Amino acid sequence: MMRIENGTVVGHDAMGPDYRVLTLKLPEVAPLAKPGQFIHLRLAQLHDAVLRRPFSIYRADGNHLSILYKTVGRGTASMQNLRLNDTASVVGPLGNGFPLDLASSVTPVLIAGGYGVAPLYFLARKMTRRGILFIGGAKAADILLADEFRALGWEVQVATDDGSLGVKGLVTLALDAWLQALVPNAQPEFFACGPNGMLKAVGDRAISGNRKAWLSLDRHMGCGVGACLACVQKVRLSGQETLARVCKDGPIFEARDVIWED
Amino acid sequence: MMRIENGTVVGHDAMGPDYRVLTLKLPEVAPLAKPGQFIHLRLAQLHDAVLRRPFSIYRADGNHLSILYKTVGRGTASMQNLRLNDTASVVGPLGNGFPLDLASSVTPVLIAGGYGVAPLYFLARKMTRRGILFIGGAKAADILLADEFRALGWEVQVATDDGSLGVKGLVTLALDAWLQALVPNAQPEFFACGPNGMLKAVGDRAISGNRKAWLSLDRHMGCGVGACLACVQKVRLSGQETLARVCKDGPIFEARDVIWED
Amino acid sequence: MTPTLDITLAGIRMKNPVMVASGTFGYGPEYADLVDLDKLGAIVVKGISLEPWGGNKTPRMVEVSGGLINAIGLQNPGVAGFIGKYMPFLRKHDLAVIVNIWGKTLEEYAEVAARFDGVEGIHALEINISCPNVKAGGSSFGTTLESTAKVVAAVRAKTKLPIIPKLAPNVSDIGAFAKVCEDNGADALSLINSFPAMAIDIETRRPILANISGGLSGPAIHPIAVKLVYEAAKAVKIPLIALGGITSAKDAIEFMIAGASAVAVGTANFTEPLTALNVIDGLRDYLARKNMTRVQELVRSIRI
Amino acid sequence: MTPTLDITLAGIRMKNPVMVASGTFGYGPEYADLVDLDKLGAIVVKGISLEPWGGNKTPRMVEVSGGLINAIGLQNPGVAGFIGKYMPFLRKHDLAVIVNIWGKTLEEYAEVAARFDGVEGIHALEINISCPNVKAGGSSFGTTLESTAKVVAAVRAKTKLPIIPKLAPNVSDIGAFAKVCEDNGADALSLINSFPAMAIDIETRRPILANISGGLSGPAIHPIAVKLVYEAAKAVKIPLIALGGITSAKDAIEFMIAGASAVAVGTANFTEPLTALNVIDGLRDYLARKNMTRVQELVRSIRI
Ligand SMILES: Cc1cc2nc3c(=O)[nH]c(=O)nc-3n(C[C@H](O)[C@H](O)[C@H](O)COP(=O)(O)OP(=O)(O)OC[C@H]3O[C@@H](n4cnc5c(N)ncnc54)[C@H](O)[C@@H]3O)c2cc1C
Ligand SMILES: Cc1cc2nc3c(=O)[nH]c(=O)nc-3n(C[C@H](O)[C@H](O)[C@H](O)COP(=O)(O)OP(=O)(O)OC[C@H]3O[C@@H](n4cnc5c(N)ncnc54)[C@H](O)[C@@H]3O)c2cc1C
Ligand SMILES: Cc1cc2nc3c(=O)[nH]c(=O)nc-3n(C[C@H](O)[C@H](O)[C@H](O)COP(=O)(O)O)c2cc1C
Ligand SMILES: Cc1cc2nc3c(=O)[nH]c(=O)nc-3n(C[C@H](O)[C@H](O)[C@H](O)COP(=O)(O)O)c2cc1C
Ligand code: FES
Ligand code: FES
Repeated sequence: MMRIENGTVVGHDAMGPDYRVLTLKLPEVAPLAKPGQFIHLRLAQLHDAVLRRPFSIYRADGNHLSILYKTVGRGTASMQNLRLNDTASVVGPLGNGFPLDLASSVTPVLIAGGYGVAPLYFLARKMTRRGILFIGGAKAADILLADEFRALGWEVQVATDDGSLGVKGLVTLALDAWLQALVPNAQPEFFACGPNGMLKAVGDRAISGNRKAWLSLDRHMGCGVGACLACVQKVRLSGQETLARVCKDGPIFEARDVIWED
Repeated sequence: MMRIENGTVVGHDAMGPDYRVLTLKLPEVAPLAKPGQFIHLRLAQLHDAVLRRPFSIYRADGNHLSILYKTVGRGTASMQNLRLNDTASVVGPLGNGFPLDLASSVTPVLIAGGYGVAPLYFLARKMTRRGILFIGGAKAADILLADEFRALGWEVQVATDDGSLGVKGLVTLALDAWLQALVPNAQPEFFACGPNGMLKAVGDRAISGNRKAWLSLDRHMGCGVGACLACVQKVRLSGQETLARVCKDGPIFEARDVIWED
Repeated sequence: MTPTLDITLAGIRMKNPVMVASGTFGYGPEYADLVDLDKLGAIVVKGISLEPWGGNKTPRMVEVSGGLINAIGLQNPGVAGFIGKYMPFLRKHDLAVIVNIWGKTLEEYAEVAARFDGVEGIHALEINISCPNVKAGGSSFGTTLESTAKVVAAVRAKTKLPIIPKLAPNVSDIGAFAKVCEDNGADALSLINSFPAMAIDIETRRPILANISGGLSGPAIHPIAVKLVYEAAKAVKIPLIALGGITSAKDAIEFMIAGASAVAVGTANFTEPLTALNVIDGLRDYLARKNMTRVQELVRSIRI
Repeated sequence: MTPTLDITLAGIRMKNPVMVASGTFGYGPEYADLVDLDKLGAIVVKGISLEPWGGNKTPRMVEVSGGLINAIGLQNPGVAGFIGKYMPFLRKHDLAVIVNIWGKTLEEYAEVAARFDGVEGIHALEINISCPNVKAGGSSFGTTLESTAKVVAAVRAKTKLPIIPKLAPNVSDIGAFAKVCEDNGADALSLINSFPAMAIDIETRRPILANISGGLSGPAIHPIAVKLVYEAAKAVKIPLIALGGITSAKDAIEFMIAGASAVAVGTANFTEPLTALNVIDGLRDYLARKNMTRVQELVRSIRI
């Protein structure tokens, strides 16, 4: 079930130099939100934009829903101008979301790149158990929410491209080291959100280790509700190749189902 | 000489319920401004508008230039959101302006409709002598600056369509009564800014009374600088019919030169 | 008195003249949480071909000033897939169902039409002879008078349903295309489809869309579409369904004044899913304000 | 190293490939207070006819989403008026002067061309066969291959100046029009002119423009123009001058990658008179960033 609703800005704060958290009052949408789902946001400030912008749900508390975003283009730039009491139209919650009912023997392993940590934090808050978060980024300023995860009782390992925080290199480096050291009967299950390269790398490890990996795909979107077929991803469903809609059938796919092309 | 300059908002105040005064710091444009000229304003807020919006210069004091505007459409609506320290691009001053060197025997008679009072106030402030202002509008709230004119020592006569201020009816009613009562050797010269109907009526009176009338025409504009030929008005120049550009050859025309077509 | 909005267009009864455009509203269920389908005049479903079709590679869509370019490539589940998967849902709703059809050959167009003839709950066929995104058929059919005539005649021969050719915008003389459709048995016309267009990534110097080019839709094309509708209305007597950049009742009313009997909302569904409903309300308010009692009074009412 | 921007296009030497488009920059003096003309590659002056011409009634222009519709109707002072009034000014400046010409008949086109042949300070003639706003000639010439060929050949016969037909956008196969111009002696092509378009005042139900319809220009048409330039570049070898909705260096660079050797800024002059200068600076910065030494490296550099 999705809704369309005008949200009122009730919070808009910087998170480090490059990211912001926008909190909207959305009494209809917020209570429906599940980790891994997203909203489709329209900005009155951006008169001439025909497309909404998709953002993962970072928090949903009562009537309030937050997203965590980075300014990359004109839509996100215009979002920066949103002030308290401004409104923005929201369609959501959209997409399938992460599976939440894990077998009790499973250890959740989250892998985040950049703002990909947003839906994973929502996931961690909704999970009854704890696990480990691997978080990567270009530099220290791209490593968000590590302390918040620790506060929830999660282990956190950090990797940055420039070595300014945690290990230097890709986040999969840290992941590989950890996997190597795993006890044989451990049952890690992966949940990843970040750039395609990272998702694919996580998926490869899951498949070769015979584990499950839930990947949150990032695709340019038109409608966001499954109508336009702009966002398709080649997948294998019950053995058959088909085109899934990332917005509706995803954005979360199990690694085995995804057929990566070039 | 015209300039293009980014103006910083240094004032933005309501004048009655329907009008606002926007004051920009324009160190290059403001000192060049003459009464009857206008500026062409671009609003960053209105991304998708390809045309600037023309506004008469209401005041020009040192580095500051003000316009007095009414919200009628999307451009003026977006202007309302301008806050202190915002910027707006200005091209100006544009157009010819009113003649300022009147024979000493001449009595200036200003006739204003709605925001048409803005350039006339600038004119009154720049004239060394005093005269009379006839100001008309739909209702009391459309009668602006009457007290300011009186403070400059001008006589002011008011007409409103609904009779909520001054005489009830068209401003030309008041004008006609005044003209009737004129001493024979009086030499009124008219300066008018307002709706076309009013301009034409003033022009007709001037021509039949063998007086001069300087009319400020209001035309939808493209370039504002004489390049696009969107704003033309049929005029008589040295006996010949021709198309004048309201933005460049005007906006002020002498009544005899204007050829009104339905 | 509340003005009445219901119309009968080419024999199709609709409670109002506002439809949602092919390719922008899926097959019905996609927007059903947000938009009460029973309030719409009609849905035109995404283009259907004989067999399932995969469409183009991604990226398939890019936003540009005042619109978007899409090159979906007509991905669809095929006639049987569509009927099986979506018609049960659509039959439960109170709105006209218009099926947009296409083929890679003349024979395929005819065959698709034949397959839909007599299917319960389908009110008309819209013939897409103008999709800029399928090379094998689509585009080329709609840009010559001869092939336009052939497709329309071929479909006409195979169905008793009302048929509605959807014209390409990139022609010099839309009136001639409208006329050739009318002469070959079209019951109404849809105009227009999106414009061939292209965007290039200046960093990579590659086209942004995998298909190189696509079709421009959205507010950018509205004034061009109004002109085309105005020209087509002068050329034919059959009713016109206008689309292209509608975002508000005002845009729709312009189309109707220019000559359209009905309108369809496309890209604006993405921007604001409630657009079609807003258009219906705005149209009703406008008619009331103008003291018109029936929406038909607006059609072709331009004053020159 | 600073990249070099100078080009020689159809024999016309320009210090950079950025021009201002016909009808949007007057005859030179109008914007001279704001824009240093000596920095522009070329000016294309407002369309000139044999005799002075009054153009259409007002309103002549209306703003729409992402652009404007104009129906100026080619008001101009005629050949003699233009030469007498504006050429002395233009000759004092260091930029190429391209005169946009039009006629109501084939003979008039030829005659205008003849009159400009040998006039000092004129570098080329742009032939407007595509103005949507003059019914007697303009539009119709540019939308059939036959009349396009005739106009180009007629002008070719009368001048030694480089000739640059300006193509209409509302055709199905721009490549064919480009080719027929090339075959009939065109030295370069300009594309594109504005699109036939229309806006209606829903309160009065009358067209907003006195001329009923006009030409759409501005950002709205840019993605369509890019596609047309890309197609024309595949069809001909002569250089292309691209225009349509340029507001930034990015828009210009897209055109050059798609196939244009030069670009012209039109409607954006009204929005932001410094656009052409910004495009020049942005183009230089881009080339430097991409390690290109000459602007020619960009032309037709699309990667498919
Ligand atoms: C399911 C999903 C969840 C997302 N969650 C977040 C999040 O939590 N925080 C966050 O900062 N960003 C998130 N993104 C990316 C976010 O949607 C883009 O950063 C945003 O759309 C950029 O808009 P723009 O106008 O600033 O950029 P522009 O580049 O100007 O946008 C142009 C067009 O491209 C699209 N686009 C550009 N970048 C992306 C991208 N990375 N993914 C999808 N579309 C893109 C825009 O939506 C728009 O249609 C998510 C994307 C998806 C698909
Ligand atoms: C020389 C001159 C001086 C002016 N001085 C003033 C002034 O001092 N105060 C003031 O409030 N207004 C003044 N106007 C009118 C002002 O330009 C319009 O109110 C304004 O352009 C409306 O813009 P919009 O986007 O709000 O309206 P919209 O209706 O959304 O505008 C659409 C288009 O129409 C044009 N337009 C609409 N109304 C007018 C109009 N009355 N005149 C010219 N173009 C119009 C706009 O510029 C725009 O291009 C003046 C006009 C001219 C020509
Ligand atoms: C994503 C997308 C998919 C489309 N698919 C189809 C289609 O399958 N068949 C068709 O005839 N038109 C299709 N169209 C064209 C629209 O129906 C419509 O003609 C066009 O978008 C112009 O209207 P608009 O500006 O309101 O969007 C599609 C348009 C878009 C944006
Ligand atoms: C007000 C106006 C007047 C124009 N006059 C002419 C003209 O006289 N001759 C011509 O060939 N094109 C004329 N054009 C078309 C432009 O030169 C250009 O082809 C078109 O506007 C598209 O470019 P743009 O989107 O950058 O404006 C005119 C355009 C405008 C807006
Ligand atoms: S964005 Fe439209 S189907 Fe996914
Ligand atoms: S507005 Fe362009 S000539 Fe006056």
